[in-house]
Amino acid sequence: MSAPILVIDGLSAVSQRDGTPILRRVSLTLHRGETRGLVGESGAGKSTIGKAILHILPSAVRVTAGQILFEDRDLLTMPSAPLRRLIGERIALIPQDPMTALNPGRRIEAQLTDGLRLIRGASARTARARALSLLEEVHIREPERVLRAYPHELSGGMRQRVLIAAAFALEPALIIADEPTTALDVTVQKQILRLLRNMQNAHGTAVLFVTHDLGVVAQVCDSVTLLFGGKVIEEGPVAQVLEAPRHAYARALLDACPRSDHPELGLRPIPAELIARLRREVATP
Amino acid sequence: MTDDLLRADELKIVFDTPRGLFKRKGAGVQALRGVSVRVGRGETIGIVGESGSGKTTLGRALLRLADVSSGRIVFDGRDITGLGERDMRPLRRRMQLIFQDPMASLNPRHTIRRIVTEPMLFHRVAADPADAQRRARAIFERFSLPLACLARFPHELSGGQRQRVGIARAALLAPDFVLADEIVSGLDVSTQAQALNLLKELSRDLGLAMAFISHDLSVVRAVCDRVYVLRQGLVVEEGRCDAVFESPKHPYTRALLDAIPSPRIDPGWLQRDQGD
Amino acid sequence: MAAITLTGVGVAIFVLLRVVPGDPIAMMISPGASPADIAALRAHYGLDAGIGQQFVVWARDLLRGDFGVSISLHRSVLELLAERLPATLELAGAAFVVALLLGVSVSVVAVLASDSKVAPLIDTVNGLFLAVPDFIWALLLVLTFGVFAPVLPLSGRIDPSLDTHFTTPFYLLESLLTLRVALFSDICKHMIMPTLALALPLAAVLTRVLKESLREAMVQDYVLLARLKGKSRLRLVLQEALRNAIAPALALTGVQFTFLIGGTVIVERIFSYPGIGNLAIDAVINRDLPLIQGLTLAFGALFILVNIAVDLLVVAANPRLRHG
Amino acid sequence: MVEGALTQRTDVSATRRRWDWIGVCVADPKVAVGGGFILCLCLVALAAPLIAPHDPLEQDIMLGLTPPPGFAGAEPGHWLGTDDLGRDVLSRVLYGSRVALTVAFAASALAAVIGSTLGLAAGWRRGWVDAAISRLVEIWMAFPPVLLSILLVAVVGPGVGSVIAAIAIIDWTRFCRVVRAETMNQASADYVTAARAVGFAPGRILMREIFPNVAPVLIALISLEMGIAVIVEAILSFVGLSVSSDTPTWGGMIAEGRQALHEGWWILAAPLTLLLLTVLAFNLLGEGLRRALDPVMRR
Repeated sequence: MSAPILVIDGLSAVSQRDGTPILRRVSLTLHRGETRGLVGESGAGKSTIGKAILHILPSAVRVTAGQILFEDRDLLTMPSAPLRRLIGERIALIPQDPMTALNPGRRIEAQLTDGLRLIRGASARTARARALSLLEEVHIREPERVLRAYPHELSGGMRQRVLIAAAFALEPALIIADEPTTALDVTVQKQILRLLRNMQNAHGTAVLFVTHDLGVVAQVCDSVTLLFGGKVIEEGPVAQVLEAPRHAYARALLDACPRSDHPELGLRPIPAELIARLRREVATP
Repeated sequence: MTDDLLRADELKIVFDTPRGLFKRKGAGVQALRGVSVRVGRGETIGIVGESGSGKTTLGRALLRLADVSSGRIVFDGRDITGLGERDMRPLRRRMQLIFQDPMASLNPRHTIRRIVTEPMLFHRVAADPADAQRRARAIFERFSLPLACLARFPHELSGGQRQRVGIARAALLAPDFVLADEIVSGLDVSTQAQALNLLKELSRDLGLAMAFISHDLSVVRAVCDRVYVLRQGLVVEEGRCDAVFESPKHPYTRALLDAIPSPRIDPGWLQRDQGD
Repeated sequence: MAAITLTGVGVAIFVLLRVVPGDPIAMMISPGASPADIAALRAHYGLDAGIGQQFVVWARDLLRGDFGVSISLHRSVLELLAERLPATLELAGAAFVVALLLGVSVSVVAVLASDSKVAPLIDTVNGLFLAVPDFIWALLLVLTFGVFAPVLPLSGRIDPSLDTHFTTPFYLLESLLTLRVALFSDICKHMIMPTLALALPLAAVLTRVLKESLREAMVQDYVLLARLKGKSRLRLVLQEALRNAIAPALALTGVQFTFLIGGTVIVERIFSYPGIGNLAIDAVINRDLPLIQGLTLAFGALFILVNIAVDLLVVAANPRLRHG
Repeated sequence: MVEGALTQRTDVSATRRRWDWIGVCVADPKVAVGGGFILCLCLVALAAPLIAPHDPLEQDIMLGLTPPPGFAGAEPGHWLGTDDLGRDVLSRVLYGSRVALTVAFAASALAAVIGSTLGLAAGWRRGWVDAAISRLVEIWMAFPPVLLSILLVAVVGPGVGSVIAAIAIIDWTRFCRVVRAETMNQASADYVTAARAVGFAPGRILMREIFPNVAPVLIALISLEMGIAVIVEAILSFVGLSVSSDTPTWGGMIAEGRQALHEGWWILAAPLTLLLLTVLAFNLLGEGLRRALDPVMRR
């Protein structure tokens, strides 16, 4: 395997307000072209990791220890100006809600070409040409018309395509996808997942895929990190974690999922004792 | 069938689009374009569809909380399509509703006690306040809700607790029919499983008929006997859950089913296309 | 819509002046007038006819552009309006511009400084400003610049000793366009205090609303994405957030601007500024019925025009409405 | 036995919680400061004859225009100086609070009753009721409020009663607009659908489900309206239309002070300061109450 593109080592974060830990010595490694699922229920800390990488943590959260090595540079200790440039150019974000991720007051063209013009210093004409080819790449019909459109004129699926196009605009090495399909209908979700995977294969991009849906993980991720209470509970290749989970919590979570293919298997509530035991386990260092 | 508890024939609903300052009156949006459903006694049906399919509108219409443009709704052998608010009142106890957003569906200024006991007193399900409280406490224990919750306000509860209070409020009226509108879509899988199991138990114990509205087919399959697949205001497929899920007939149903990612690894799934 | 409201205003003012207890003629006459005088006066103003007929006559004259003749000033009401309205328009317009500039810049600063200690300070000061109405501002300014730091003229629109030869009643605009600097600065000096008195409360309201909607916009995902592309905070506020935040603020400013127009009445009074507000108080005190009707109608029309203008602005600022 | 004990305990806590909001309100610093000031002012107004050092109408031409202590020519015993007729400014200001507060309480109560009744009706019934009321509000608001109040008082004749009536007739629209919007907002919430699904009658839903959620906004608005009423009364007295000139009012004193600005600034400064403080206090109280009465924001 190639050299890792992202190495997170012992990352810890606390809430400034009451000092409760949000991440507890999280470590993970991501290689070029790999998709790693970051799963857990609400409060597990999965999106905090993505935010820490992008340096967009809310002011109430503070990183207390650890390293985030991206292409061998520690993002946590880099000076601010080169850091901003590095993140802008090499790391992209696909956010959860396509409804709020596009500025309602600006045309698609302006939003799609922002990065090209600001970071690459591209001219309006080259940026526009690049935007057109990006829209074609994400299979948008009538890309000319879409460039002139405002976000409210596009459907949710179309907007998410535009956001994927924007994420790939600068050929980043890493994309952080924060629940990118949670707000979409299932049929649209599948199209978007496929599009993302195909784009990623074509460009060799690594993806950190934050989600709560184990089904999505099974179908699109290569490897997975399962979190509970800010701590890594289990991690490894998807096949191993989902088919032969080692930790009882991973098994229980799988059993709780409703299964349309095997209705007799799913929907078993996670035993309260297990949750209580996990809480204690996570809290002890 | 004669033992249907609730049936709706050829429901059509047209919403008027509001008139704006610079807009002429719109033609109206057809939310339902002729939908027929029936719910047998003690039966749980699923109503599935993607956004814009009209599933929530259908649910509200079944309970006479939205006005229908044409069609007929029959509850327990009685045509309730044109019934006034006053005549509906005695029937209201028998047809209850559980909401998607438990926070919005509980009055923020009332205590949980008031929220769950007032309907019982109103419909004389409970003889007096003490009786109502006794019943509320019994169901709270059954739902593993702390009794202290009764004296609290909705915002002081957790999301899962609020959802269970919503279920308790409906169940305490001992209804014949309950409409559950996307009640687990905001919950984590573990809480979701807990709420769904509670509902399944209830319907079995009380002989409740239920209509379960969801966008999530796996949830519907887990709790429903029969299912209606809605698309753009029309039923495209209906039938027993096993039949519909094992061998869907309509291409849209196939596409929907195929689009559900299963937690079991299926290497070809992502690139495979079905339906449409 | 506007026509209906304006008609409503006309009917309301007409009915108010005639149906409420108190004879309109009794408001005009001096004590000791003979019954014959009263009857003559009544006939002169057409008040001897039935109320319906009176209304028809009044409305017909209005549509012809005949607003009647002022009783106390013995001049055509229309003429008086043409002379005084521009003064009020200049004052209200200046106040609006000042309020807009103040409101937008304070909001932008507040959002830029939202993590620092300056933000709560701005919030507190703005909270205080929100509570203080134009009447109190005007008097506080009078007290400050009239007594403690007497550098500004306390009343009027222009220094009477200056060469004042104007071809239009828009003194401020005309002196600016004809580049008469001394005159322009004198007019500005006269306008500073009344303008501030009117602008400060409006600026405070605007700041509160704009600041909130800016803060709301700043946490949206689209701002986050733009931030990741390396935009500075100032550019995030101006390019990404402001255009979406301005629409609700504008909509509210419309209502508030009509309050501002209402505020000119008392502010003009305090500064003896020769606008329609000051004129209106005199008209009421002198019980000048035709003048009151004309002025009220002018205020009503102004209110409606402002509302229409704001509706158009809100639509222009929001692409979602623009494309219907 | 166990069950009885349980009932009792939860009931006790419920009663306690029902009155909790008073404690929460008083604990809010804005309510404490604003409400405290208003309370003091009320006491001063009631006790004016007892605490005022002089008769507010007593003239003494020999002692005209004396400044407050600390300035050249000050006269002992006149803590805020005297006006051009030699009347004690402090005593006049104290007596002036009586008119101000009477108008504030009566006018805002009246405006609140009219406005919120119409606002509830418009927001709940919608349809033609809403269309008619909304249009009425729009027409009403086309009149500059100050001009309209002057007009009303001029037509009806001066006096505290007509000032109160004029303010209520003008300012009900404030209540109507806010209550209508808030009622509509609440009526679209799921808990109202839940109440409809239970079968509660529309009147009961409006009064017992919706109104408690509208009430905090209404209470805050009443407090703000009191501040506005004080100002409007001052404006009317300033123009000379409020009460007869031998009753001291803040507005009347301000008018006198504006005339004698260069001879005695304190004649303007004293009532203006008190007016400003009163308005700020009502605003502070309103804002604090809005926050304290919100069950989701408190805690």
